[in-house]
Amino acid sequence: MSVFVTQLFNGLSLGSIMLFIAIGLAITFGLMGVINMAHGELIMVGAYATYVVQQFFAQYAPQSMDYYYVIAIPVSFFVSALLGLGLEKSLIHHLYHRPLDSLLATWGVSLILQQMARTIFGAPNVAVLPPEWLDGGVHVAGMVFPYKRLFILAFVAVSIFVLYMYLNKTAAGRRIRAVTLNRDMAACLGISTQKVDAYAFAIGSGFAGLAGCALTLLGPIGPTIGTYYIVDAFMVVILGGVGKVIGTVLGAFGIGLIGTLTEYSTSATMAKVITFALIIVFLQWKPSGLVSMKTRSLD
Amino acid sequence: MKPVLMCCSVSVDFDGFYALQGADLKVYPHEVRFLIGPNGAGKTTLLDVICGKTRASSGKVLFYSHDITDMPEHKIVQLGISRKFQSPSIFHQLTVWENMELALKQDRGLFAVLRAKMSEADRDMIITLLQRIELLDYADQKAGSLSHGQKQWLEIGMQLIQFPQLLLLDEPIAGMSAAERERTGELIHEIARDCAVVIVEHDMDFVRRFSKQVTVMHEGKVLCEGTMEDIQQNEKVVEIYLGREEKAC
Amino acid sequence: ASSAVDEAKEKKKESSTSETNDTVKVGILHSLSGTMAISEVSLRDAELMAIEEINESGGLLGKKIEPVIEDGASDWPTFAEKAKKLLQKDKVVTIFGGWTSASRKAMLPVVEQNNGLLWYPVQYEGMESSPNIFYTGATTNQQIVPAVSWLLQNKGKKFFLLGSDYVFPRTANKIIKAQLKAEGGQLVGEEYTPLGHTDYSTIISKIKDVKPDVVFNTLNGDSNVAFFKQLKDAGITAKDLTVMSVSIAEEEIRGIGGDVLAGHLAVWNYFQSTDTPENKVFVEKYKEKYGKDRVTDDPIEAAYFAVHLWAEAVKKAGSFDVDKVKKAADGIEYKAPGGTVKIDGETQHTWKIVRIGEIQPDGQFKELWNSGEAVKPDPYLKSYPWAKDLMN
Amino acid sequence: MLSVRNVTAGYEQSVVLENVSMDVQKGCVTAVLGRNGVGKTTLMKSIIGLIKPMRGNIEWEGEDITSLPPEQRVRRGIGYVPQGREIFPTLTVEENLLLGFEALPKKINSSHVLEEIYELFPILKDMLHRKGGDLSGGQQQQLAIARALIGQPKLLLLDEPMEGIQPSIVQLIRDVIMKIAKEKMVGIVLVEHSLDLAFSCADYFYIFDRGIVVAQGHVSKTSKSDVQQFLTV
Amino acid sequence: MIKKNWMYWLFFLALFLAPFYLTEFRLSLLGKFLCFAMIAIGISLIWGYTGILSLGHGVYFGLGAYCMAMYLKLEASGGRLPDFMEWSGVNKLPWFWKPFEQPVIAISSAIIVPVLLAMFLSYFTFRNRIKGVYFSLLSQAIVVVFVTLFIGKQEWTGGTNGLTNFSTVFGFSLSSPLTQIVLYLLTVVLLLSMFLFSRWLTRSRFGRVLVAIRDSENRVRFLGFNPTTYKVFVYSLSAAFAGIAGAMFVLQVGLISPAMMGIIPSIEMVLWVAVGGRSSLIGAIIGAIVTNGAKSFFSENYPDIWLLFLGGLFIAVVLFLPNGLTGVYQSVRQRKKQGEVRANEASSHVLQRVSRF
Ligand SMILES: Nc1ncnc2c1ncn2[C@@H]1O[C@H](COP(=O)(O)OP(=O)(O)OP(=O)(O)O)[C@@H](O)[C@H]1O
Ligand SMILES: Nc1ncnc2c1ncn2[C@@H]1O[C@H](COP(=O)(O)OP(=O)(O)OP(=O)(O)O)[C@@H](O)[C@H]1O
Ligand SMILES: NC(N)=O
Ligand SMILES: [Mg+2]
Ligand SMILES: [Mg+2]
Repeated sequence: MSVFVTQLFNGLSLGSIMLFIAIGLAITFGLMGVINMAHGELIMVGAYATYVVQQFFAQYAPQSMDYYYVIAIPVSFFVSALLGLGLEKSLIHHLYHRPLDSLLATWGVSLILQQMARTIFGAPNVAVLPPEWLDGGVHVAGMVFPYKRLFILAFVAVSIFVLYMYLNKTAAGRRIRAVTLNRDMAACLGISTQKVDAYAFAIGSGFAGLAGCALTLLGPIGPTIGTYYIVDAFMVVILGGVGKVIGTVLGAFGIGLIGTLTEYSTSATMAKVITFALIIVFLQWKPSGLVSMKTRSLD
Repeated sequence: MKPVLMCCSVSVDFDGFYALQGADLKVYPHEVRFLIGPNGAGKTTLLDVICGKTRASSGKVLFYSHDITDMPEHKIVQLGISRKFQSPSIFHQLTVWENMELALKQDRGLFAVLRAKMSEADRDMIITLLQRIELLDYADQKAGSLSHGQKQWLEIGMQLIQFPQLLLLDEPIAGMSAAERERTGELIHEIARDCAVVIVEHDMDFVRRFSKQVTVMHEGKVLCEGTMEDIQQNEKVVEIYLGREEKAC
Repeated sequence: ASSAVDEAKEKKKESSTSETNDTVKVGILHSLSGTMAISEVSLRDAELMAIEEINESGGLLGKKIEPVIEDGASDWPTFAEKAKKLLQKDKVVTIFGGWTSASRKAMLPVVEQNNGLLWYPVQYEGMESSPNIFYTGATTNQQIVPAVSWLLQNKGKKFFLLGSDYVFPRTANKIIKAQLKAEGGQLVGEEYTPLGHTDYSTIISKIKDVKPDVVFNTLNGDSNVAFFKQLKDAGITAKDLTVMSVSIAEEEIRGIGGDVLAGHLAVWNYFQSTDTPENKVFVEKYKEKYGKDRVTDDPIEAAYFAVHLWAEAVKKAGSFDVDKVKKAADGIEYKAPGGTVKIDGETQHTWKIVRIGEIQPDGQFKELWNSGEAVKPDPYLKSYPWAKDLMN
Repeated sequence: MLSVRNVTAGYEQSVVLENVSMDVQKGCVTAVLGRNGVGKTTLMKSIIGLIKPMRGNIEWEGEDITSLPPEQRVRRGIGYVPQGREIFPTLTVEENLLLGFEALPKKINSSHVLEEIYELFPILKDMLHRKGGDLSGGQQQQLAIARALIGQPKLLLLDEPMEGIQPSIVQLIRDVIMKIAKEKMVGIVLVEHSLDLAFSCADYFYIFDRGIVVAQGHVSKTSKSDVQQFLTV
Repeated sequence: MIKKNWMYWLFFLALFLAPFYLTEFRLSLLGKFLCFAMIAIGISLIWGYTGILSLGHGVYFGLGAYCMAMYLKLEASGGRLPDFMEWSGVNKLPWFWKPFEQPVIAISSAIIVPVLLAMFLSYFTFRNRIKGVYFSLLSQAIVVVFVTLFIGKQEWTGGTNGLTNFSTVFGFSLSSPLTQIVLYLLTVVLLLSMFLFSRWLTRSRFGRVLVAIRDSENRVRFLGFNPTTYKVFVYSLSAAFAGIAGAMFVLQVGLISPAMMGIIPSIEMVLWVAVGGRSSLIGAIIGAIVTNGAKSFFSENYPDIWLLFLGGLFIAVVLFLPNGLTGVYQSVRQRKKQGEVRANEASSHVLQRVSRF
């Protein structure tokens, strides 16, 4: 029983991480259609931003060291968002009518960002020490639920909620969806497409930054961490169904639960194989993901 | 006479919304059948079901003696049912000529196409048809750069060159100017010498001019059938569809 | 085509060898980009420092050493390509390079076919002894085998083996299992995770289930960060469970955080804290050159002294010629920062002292045990009876 | 209020409009006639700003708007119903309609405006939560017109607005067009193939052939048959 | 026609003559790039012409390579168990390794195995109408499955190390320059045949069906073609090319490991084609050579920061050469043609006469 509960929790926890790394992509790729291969590097930037904030506190405010993380959250969002904004303005902006080219260009961006991280912070990993108030966990009947994982679950839940409301219940969200569906027509209704594109991409990038900040609690921070998460992030979005935030949530937790449950009874390697094989089989059955957005138009 | 096409109480359910609720339709050889009805009556959906784009949730579609209700789209086309869509659907990246070439009546299997060569007869055929749809000058242009009306014509041309046995036309003259409408109407009747045609159209002048039998659809069902004169007298049709002015004409 | 061959040969002769009158080229081939860069960049730094030292003291055989640096890019065919380039195009007299076993395996046929020389500075899984490679990292009997014995004596019998899914951990664990059987240990679990795996919650659950005395950790690279962070979150500290690692050195600790690792163990041949006069100088120099916050560790040291060992061999041979250097290398000794090392001519491995250390919160090791004197390398574990059946 | 001055425009590979001039008056319905492919849609796109003219300029209420992007023109009071509807297929009907408000500076009385629209097109009210792309052709066309009307434009560009609409609603829309032109003093440019229809509601007309204006005049002073000659080959 | 094509022939002639003017090392690099070019042709066929973006061609390349490598490994082991099996605790050659003692079987499997996998996967995937990015990412999932399995099954595949350390092929020493030159020339011949075959395909009616599928698969269906058959065929063909490329790669580079069938190489394959110009076969070849050449060049000369250059190259191509390298050539030609047309138009420009009523 406790094994099952623990694994369920582990699955949810893994799902929440999956969701975190995929939220930003759900916007930039799912909604905007940009195959953003630099998404992982935007996560990396968020993680390094967290590291820098920590170093800053260690240097100038060691007495309030414990609260560096509170500052790091918005900082990592804005640093990545700003970078995303710059990217959109200088590069992506030219590519909306050539979606596949964004693959090539953002791949180039990811190479450059990796190398820049290596040049600025050095090739080896850097350490971010999680704040002390996140140490430990809730003990229930011999099981431990680490605060960090609970925190990430809550963090991602809030993020998703905010994002969902923003996209579906506000005029700004509606504008984003309209522009991504038909740029010309949106302009003909009085929407400033350039502005909308820019802030949508910035928001997506910002969420990647947040993911980076969250990941510092659990994993490594180095120039190549983006490469670990990029495939998973795309899988989550695809499995959920492109363009639907709800789908992304389901996809993330689906992958998380399947991953941990199979890993417990097999091995990490087999779990990975089975999870991905299941994704392939699943898509045969639902060719456009869990939550699809089909319309009757011919294509 | 045996009907070419028979739809027997076809229903289509889109997540609880019934776009068709038991529609029946019989089309006979060499017939030009007009399908009219209010927006949303289910005309396009009915054509979709016939050509396999949408699957009927109940009912049956027979083409001669073939049950085509669940047949894959390309097989239905190979049987001889050809469809023009409501918005022009041609291959934008191919030239006008290449669009016609693909539409040629031919064995459409992989290996046949690998070996395919353009015969003199095929070439002449395409030229004749292009002339007829006034696109010969545009033969080497990408179809994507045609105007709306020209795309409509090209698509009609692509149906003709297939020599279908049943031709489904969804608003073929939308966006055409008066002269072209006239020509289209004549063309359709010429075609009808070899095949049956089902046309959806909202232009009453056109319907009046070229129709014999008209079927009126409403809320997913066939409301009535008859000549245009009969139908114009039907109060219900006037109310839901024609409006007062059209009746007056 | 045969004339083309002649011509190609002709060209090979024509293009001047790398030995000009006053310089001699050596190749440095590590991953400067990609996932392995986190470890390998420091090796390049150490090797460059050694070369500089030699050049400052007048060079070798009257010539300055000119390093040619290439990026293996964490990609094995690239290692093969660059090794070929170094040997054929640059005509380097030797190469220092590699980290992962896969990169070594990729370079091996290249150096053998071109009769080149490769110095490989990282601990590895043994079972190899190429005539064209010198191994300055530990083989299994200089790291894993003594660590297992020590653990059995000091920590307990129940072992949980955790490793990355590739050749080094799998081979290492095979050896460990044989040794456990022979020395009375007990295997309670064995798990492998793909390289770059970052979620260890399930594995930690499994560890909790079987309650081992020791986790023998052969994870490589970034996975360690995730494993240790998450182990701590799950409420397991070094007091509850000892983790013995073979791929975590000072450099890796820096990227995980000493606090997270404090109390856990690692086995190496060298620690930055190793107390020898040579090491004092070495660490000081390294920090001065590359930054105060940099650390030294075992592979860095092995890369560093590899250059010096080669230089000694060249001096002894009086030539840069590969065959002559190889012959001269047998028995060469060097006072390395971690103690005197010596080349074993038969296997071309290095005699090294084995050390077990406990990680301190400041990221340094406290040595708990050492082998006293240098251990003779035995890549095929021929001197261990229990290892006889290992190969089949 | 709108004047197109000597505009030459086209696509990457081809020039479609050559030296076209045209004026649109407040409260007038201006019909644009011509056979297929003569450049009517291209003209509309140039006015709304989707195509940048190669030469010539476009003035709106005395201001040169030639280099403004579409959204700026829309916010200055130009509304557009494109040929082919261009509904946002995965947005609901309601969301499609709400996007009509983007043209306005602030949402004033949005519910009141919407009520008016629903009165005009009752079918839309029934389908508020259906996806725009699932509507039938005629329903989409009505949605597109409604969406443009919500923006309360001072100039309305209609590119074959009656395509695919059932006769009774065609009559209704025609009446609406005439009503808003006369009552709200909106200028309307109507591209239409049916001469009857165009002449039944337009005040002024332009006839195009191969990218140039070949005829123009007041509807009231012209007989249909005179015009007909330009439309047949 | 000849005038238009002389550049192709010159290009291939230059490739044939490369052994005369390149050093042994450069020649081996070029040989490797030409293997990549074979993959690129296949990707151009499916992506450029048919609109199927596969991010998983590393798998087909890898399978072809492994089939060849198994033979080479067995030959190098001279009847003994391959070394990695020994230290992985295998004591008998697994049954599926046995057939690879026969060169004929090994060579034919290098084509058949990738093709069978491609056919199997693509048949279901395309029949179920998985399209666009869904297909792209599904192909990536396949890569993950295969790479993870190949790494995990170390005792059968050599794990991360892959298969390496070969000595001879059909008894000829792999390291001898003569063998290398023969292998190189064989690569050029194969590449040329693939190029000519693909060119013939794309210029025939078959090619037009492919473009039509790219344009709109559903419309193709309503013209009576079954797109699934066409897509499966062209996809499997590209898998065959990749498999052959893998076999030739192993022969020349002497190494195959799972890393080379992974996600990153698979994406890189697409990038080569994009750089060269995706709907041009010769562009694909040039893209593969140029991109890899640039990679080698930059990393040899700037080992520390070569990624900046490579990244910059990709961005520059996208921003300034939307149709890739060959796009430049094409657009220059087109502009020339258009200039002529426009001049004609201008001269026949009629005076405008507006009738006013
Ligand atoms: N995929 C779908 N999902 C939901 N509703 C749909 C779908 N397809 C069609 N409908 C609805 O079914 C009804 C019938 O549509 P259909 O397109 O057949 O009408 P139509 O008779 O062709 O109308 P029009 O004359 O306007 O083209 C419409 O109300 C439409 O909104
Ligand atoms: N995107 C495009 N690229 C290139 N040429 C185009 C493009 N769209 C239209 N054309 C060309 O421009 C010319 C005019 O097209 P336009 O759409 O303006 O005609 P139209 O008068 O609106 O015709 P219709 O009544 O058929 O809608 C046509 O000859 C067409 O071939
Ligand atoms: N040799 C190693 N550590 O891979
Ligand atoms: Mg319809
Ligand atoms: Mg038009």
